Amino acid sequence: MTYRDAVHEALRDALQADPRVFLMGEDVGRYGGSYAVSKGLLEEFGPERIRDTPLSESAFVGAGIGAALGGLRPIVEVMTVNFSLLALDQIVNNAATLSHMSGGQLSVPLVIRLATGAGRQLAAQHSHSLEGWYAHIPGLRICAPATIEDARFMLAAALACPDPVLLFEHLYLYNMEGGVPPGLERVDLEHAAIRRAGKDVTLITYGWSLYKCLTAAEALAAQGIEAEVLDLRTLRPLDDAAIMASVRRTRRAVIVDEGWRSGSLSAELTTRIVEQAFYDLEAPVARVCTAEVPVPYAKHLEDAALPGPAAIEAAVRSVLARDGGG
Amino acid sequence: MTYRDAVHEALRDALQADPRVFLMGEDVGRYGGSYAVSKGLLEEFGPERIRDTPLSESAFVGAGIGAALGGLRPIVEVMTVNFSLLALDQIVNNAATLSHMSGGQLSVPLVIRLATGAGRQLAAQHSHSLEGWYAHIPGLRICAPATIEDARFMLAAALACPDPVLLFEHLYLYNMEGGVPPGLERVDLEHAAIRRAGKDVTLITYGWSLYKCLTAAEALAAQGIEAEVLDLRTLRPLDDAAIMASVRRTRRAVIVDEGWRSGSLSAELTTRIVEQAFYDLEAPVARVCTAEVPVPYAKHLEDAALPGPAAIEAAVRSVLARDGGG
Amino acid sequence: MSEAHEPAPTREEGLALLREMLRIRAFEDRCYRLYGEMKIRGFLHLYNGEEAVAVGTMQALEPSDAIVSTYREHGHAIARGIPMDRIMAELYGKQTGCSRGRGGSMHLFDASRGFYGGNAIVAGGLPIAVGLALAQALQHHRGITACFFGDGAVAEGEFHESLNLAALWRLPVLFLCENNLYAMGTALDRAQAETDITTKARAYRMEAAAVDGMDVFAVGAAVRSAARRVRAGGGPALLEMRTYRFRAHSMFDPQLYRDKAEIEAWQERGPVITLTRRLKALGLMSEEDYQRLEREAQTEVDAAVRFAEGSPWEPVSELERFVYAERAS
Amino acid sequence: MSEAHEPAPTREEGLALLREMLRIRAFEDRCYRLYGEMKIRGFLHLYNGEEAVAVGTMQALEPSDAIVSTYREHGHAIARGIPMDRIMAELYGKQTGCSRGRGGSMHLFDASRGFYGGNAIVAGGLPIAVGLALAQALQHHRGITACFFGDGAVAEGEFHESLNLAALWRLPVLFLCENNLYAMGTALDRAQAETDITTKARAYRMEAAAVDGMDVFAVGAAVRSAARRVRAGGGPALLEMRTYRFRAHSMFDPQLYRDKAEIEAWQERGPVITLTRRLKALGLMSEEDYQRLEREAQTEVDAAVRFAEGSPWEPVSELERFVYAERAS
Ligand SMILES: Cc1ncc(C[n+]2csc(CCOP(=O)(O)OP(=O)(O)O)c2C)c(N)n1
Ligand SMILES: Cc1ncc(C[n+]2csc(CCOP(=O)(O)OP(=O)(O)O)c2C)c(N)n1
Ligand SMILES: [Mg+2]
Ligand SMILES: [Mg+2]
Repeated sequence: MTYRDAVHEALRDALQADPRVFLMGEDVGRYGGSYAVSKGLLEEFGPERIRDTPLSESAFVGAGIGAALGGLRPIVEVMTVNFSLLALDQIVNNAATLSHMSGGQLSVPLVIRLATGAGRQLAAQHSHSLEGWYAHIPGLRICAPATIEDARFMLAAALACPDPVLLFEHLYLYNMEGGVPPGLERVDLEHAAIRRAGKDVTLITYGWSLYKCLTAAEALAAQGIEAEVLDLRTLRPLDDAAIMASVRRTRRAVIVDEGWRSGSLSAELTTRIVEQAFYDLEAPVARVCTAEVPVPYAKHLEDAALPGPAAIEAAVRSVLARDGGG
Repeated sequence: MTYRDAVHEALRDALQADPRVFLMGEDVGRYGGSYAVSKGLLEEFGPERIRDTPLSESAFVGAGIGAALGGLRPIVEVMTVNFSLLALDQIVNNAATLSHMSGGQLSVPLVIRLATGAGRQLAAQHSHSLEGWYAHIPGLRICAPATIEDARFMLAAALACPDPVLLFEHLYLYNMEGGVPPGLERVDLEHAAIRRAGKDVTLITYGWSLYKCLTAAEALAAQGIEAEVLDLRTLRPLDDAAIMASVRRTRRAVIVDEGWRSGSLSAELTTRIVEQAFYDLEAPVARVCTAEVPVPYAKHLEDAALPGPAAIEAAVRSVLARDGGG
Repeated sequence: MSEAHEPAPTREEGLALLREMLRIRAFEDRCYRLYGEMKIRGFLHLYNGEEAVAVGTMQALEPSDAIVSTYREHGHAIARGIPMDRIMAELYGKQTGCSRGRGGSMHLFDASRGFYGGNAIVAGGLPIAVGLALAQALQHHRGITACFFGDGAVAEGEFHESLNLAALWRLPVLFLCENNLYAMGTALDRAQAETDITTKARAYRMEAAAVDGMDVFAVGAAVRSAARRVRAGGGPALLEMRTYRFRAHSMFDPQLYRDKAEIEAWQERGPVITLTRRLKALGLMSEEDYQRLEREAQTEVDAAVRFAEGSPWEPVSELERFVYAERAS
Repeated sequence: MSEAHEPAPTREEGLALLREMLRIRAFEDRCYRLYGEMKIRGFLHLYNGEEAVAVGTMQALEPSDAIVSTYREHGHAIARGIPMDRIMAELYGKQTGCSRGRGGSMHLFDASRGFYGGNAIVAGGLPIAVGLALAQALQHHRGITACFFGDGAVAEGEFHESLNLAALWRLPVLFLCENNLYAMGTALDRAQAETDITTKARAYRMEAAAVDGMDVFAVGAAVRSAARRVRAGGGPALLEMRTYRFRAHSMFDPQLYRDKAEIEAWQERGPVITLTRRLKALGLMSEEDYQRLEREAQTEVDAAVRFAEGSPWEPVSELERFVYAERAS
């Protein structure tokens, strides 16, 4: 099963399980989804529940908010995070505020799915990694399913949540093959997950960068360095307990985040570690992020802009080299 | 002279000095500007150069980009940062990318002025402090004039800059009275400024929070604690040299930022300090930010949500109390 | 789409409509004073002059309908039946306010009455209205969604996207444009190349009509007729309510952009004064009746102020409550 | 607004137009192959079928005009005169590319030719075009701004805001809607309640006309006539170019949403084939002429590929260059 299949199955399950659920977005129906995730769903569930929308991001995201207020459980697909900028007013000023601003009378059980990330030479306007940026907004829940199991089951958890949940699917993941551990039938939105145990340093990451970290961790293991790899899964609210527990164990942290370095999630993570585990650190926290450039088209430039396993390894080694001063 | 007067004078100067300069935005003309900043300019410069726009944030911000490409020097007023969300696609996908994406053929000498901030009981949709959020975007320059002199002269510096510059004017500042130091005729966009010297702790801040910091610093001085107050002035790119120089001197930092705590500029600042001055710190960096709630209307709730001098003092004392562990 | 005027009102109908308009007028005038006394803070956008739109509309809608409103929504909220004391308490920022003090003047909510809030982002409510109507349609509800917005909102992209989406999907939305000729200080003809808003609606193949928004009967008739068709599945409709605001845009507006004479001419056509004259002329109402209605409205407002004054503040410990929902979905 | 067809072309004119269309066709077909060979990556949106729009438009515009384009802009760029080798090098991501390798297929730029770029956000170019036209108007330039966008863009809020702003301020923008009936897999009638795009333009009091976008003469005549009025200060205009894309939306599109038969019917009306037939029927072109034009186009494309292949990469050390501008403003 690919990640794509897993999201597809998650959608089917959700549509079958609850008549209030429907999927809406650009080309989710006849086209089959721009990443082919929803292929076949139109035939199975019909055009009322698999709704192709015009190119009107603000209106159909806002309509998702309204439909959620009206008792439905919309899944809105914004083709990619890049286009979500056009819907940001609806997301920030309405989805994120209505519960609080109405004194708890309303809630917005809306799920927004967005493809995210760079690496496919799509250039500056189509390569944003803004999930960490979205995580700044109170009232939203921000999730990044990185594994087949999360692709398979996070959607159900998001739909069961009364708050607006944004699911960021990195476009590099769709073709990834894998399986779901036998017996696993649900996941939560609350907890980070250790995807590789280690004692020397914690690599904190999410999304597609998880695999870059795992690759780096293998290479480091060959050099005798055991990296723990923590998959955040949910970027807002952050699972501070899991983060601190790991960092207290390894006493060193490297954050790997595809956002532009300045003001990325890596900054919030570093800061929380400093606030909560300063005296446990053996070295300053390091981070590996995207260079501060609009992501360029040419492959060699794009590669140079994005975090990669080599940069992760180097960051780990530098953190270990600075040991003992903390 | 009030801050409002200073911005007004800056606009007049700019319009007089360069025929390519014009001002455009909602109600900048007949209404006189929603914060009365541009009152009288329509009469002086006429409707070609003081252009009232329809409520079309995306179009008129984008038109500002196009006009800048076409050889003009537009000053676009987005009435408040809250409405800029509707123009975010233009700002992030066009203004910030065109120079790089065109391989340096184009530049976007556009100035966008936005009122920002909370504190006037305007509730969740009208109280955003998103300047730190904007500072995540490469290609933009983000400035926050906090003093009368910066209100008076930053606009000229922004207009002289070939890049898109966003000037965030905190709505609490407009009525502030003050003067410009005699002989001062220009300011830069590059350097942070020490607004109060001190040796025990550095308060790093910008905008309206500067005055909260100065108030707290006075109170702390009465207790024998000498706080240095650093006004960032420009939030992107950050003046790392000035920040580290001050922190290395005082060995302690408290960041005061009206953004929501998680993912605010305070996180980036903390992280840079950890990255660049970890071994100089006597205590973890502390931060005082806005609570993670859509800003509520009621005064007592709003006050509780926003950073205030008391919280700043408390943060300073806690940082000093933890001395020696760094 | 406009219909012949309905038959002359009965005394009962006439007085009921006037009563509602006077309640709003009295409420708004008190708000004006309370703002001066700093009891109400933040932005305050008063509805004086536009009462016929809210009252005519609400009496033509049904309790199961959904309402989406703007930041100039006191009149909508009162006419919809949200108790005045809850609204006033909200303007005081009290715990008993209809948004528990978190919303203030621009964000009145009452889920039990299908009142989905004041929205302070111009045109920000339109997509939400489309979604509420989608929920009504998919769930085969009887209700429709009425969405208020100003003439200023017509220039926003969200207007365009929402009208198209509602028309394309034939959703039960009634778009109600309160055209008071100004968006803050910007006159409609300085904001729109085409100032006839019904023309715009027709470019989405949407039925549309202009209505005298100063005439509560005309408003009621137009809304009833349009709502009937929308409810029957005829797709969305737009009504352009031609009206005028008597007061400044907000409490910070020196009104440099319009003449006193213009304001006075419109006040002469005001919804309260014209209905009063008409009912008297028809012999349906005496001056005494009128005085009584005014007194009753004042009494209600007095009580609302007392309620607000006497209500507790939300404890600061509750600040972060409701950022995320408490009940399961 | 449409005009009587201009007189029959001369041989010279006819061959020149066909040559341009063949250049684009040859370029696009080569891109298709090069994508398969992984020489070109990222998104690639080919222009086959729409060549008459670019060619007819560009020959009717002037060098001082500004062009704003989309992500399907190879044809616009070639017809505007950007050297094919610079474009091909860009698709290769080379330093010699017209955007120095940073833009790729969706972001071709040539400031010296007033080509303000491919824009990959649907409708994202429209506000920029309004601003360029504002600059032209305020500086009393002779130039106008031509802005391409697809039928899909019409649903976006930016379309609405931009058309209104241009019409309100009577700016010299020529809006060129390339209506190829689909936005990715979404047919126009599934995206728009009103599918006649000229009707929409008129709702902003803007002149508008529909044009047979498969007929390069019709396109040229319509653009010349509209541009003349726009240039003379008559305010903006919109042309709806009715056309069709022969290939998939991008290289990832299995085209589940349309029939082969539909594609074939449109191919039969294709701009290259119909002009070829017409010129032959008029006795203005021989089969040999045609073969020669095709050969020349292939030769030019071959040379462009060689240029791209032989060009250097931008050094990685230059990655951060141009994020901020180098020259003073
Ligand atoms: C998107 C957005 N831009 C700007 C504003 C500031 N603003 C508040 S009300 C207003 C005028 C709106 O006019 P209109 O829609 O006609 O409503 P009216 O106030 O006349 O009832 C403006 C510009 C806003 N609230 N939202
Ligand atoms: C704002 C935005 N939403 C979605 C997309 C994804 N997308 C790219 S092209 C396209 C279809 C556009 O169709 P149209 O405007 O008709 O142009 P065409 O491709 O037919 O030339 C879509 C949905 C995008 N690039 N930008
Ligand atoms: Mg108005
Ligand atoms: Mg199309």
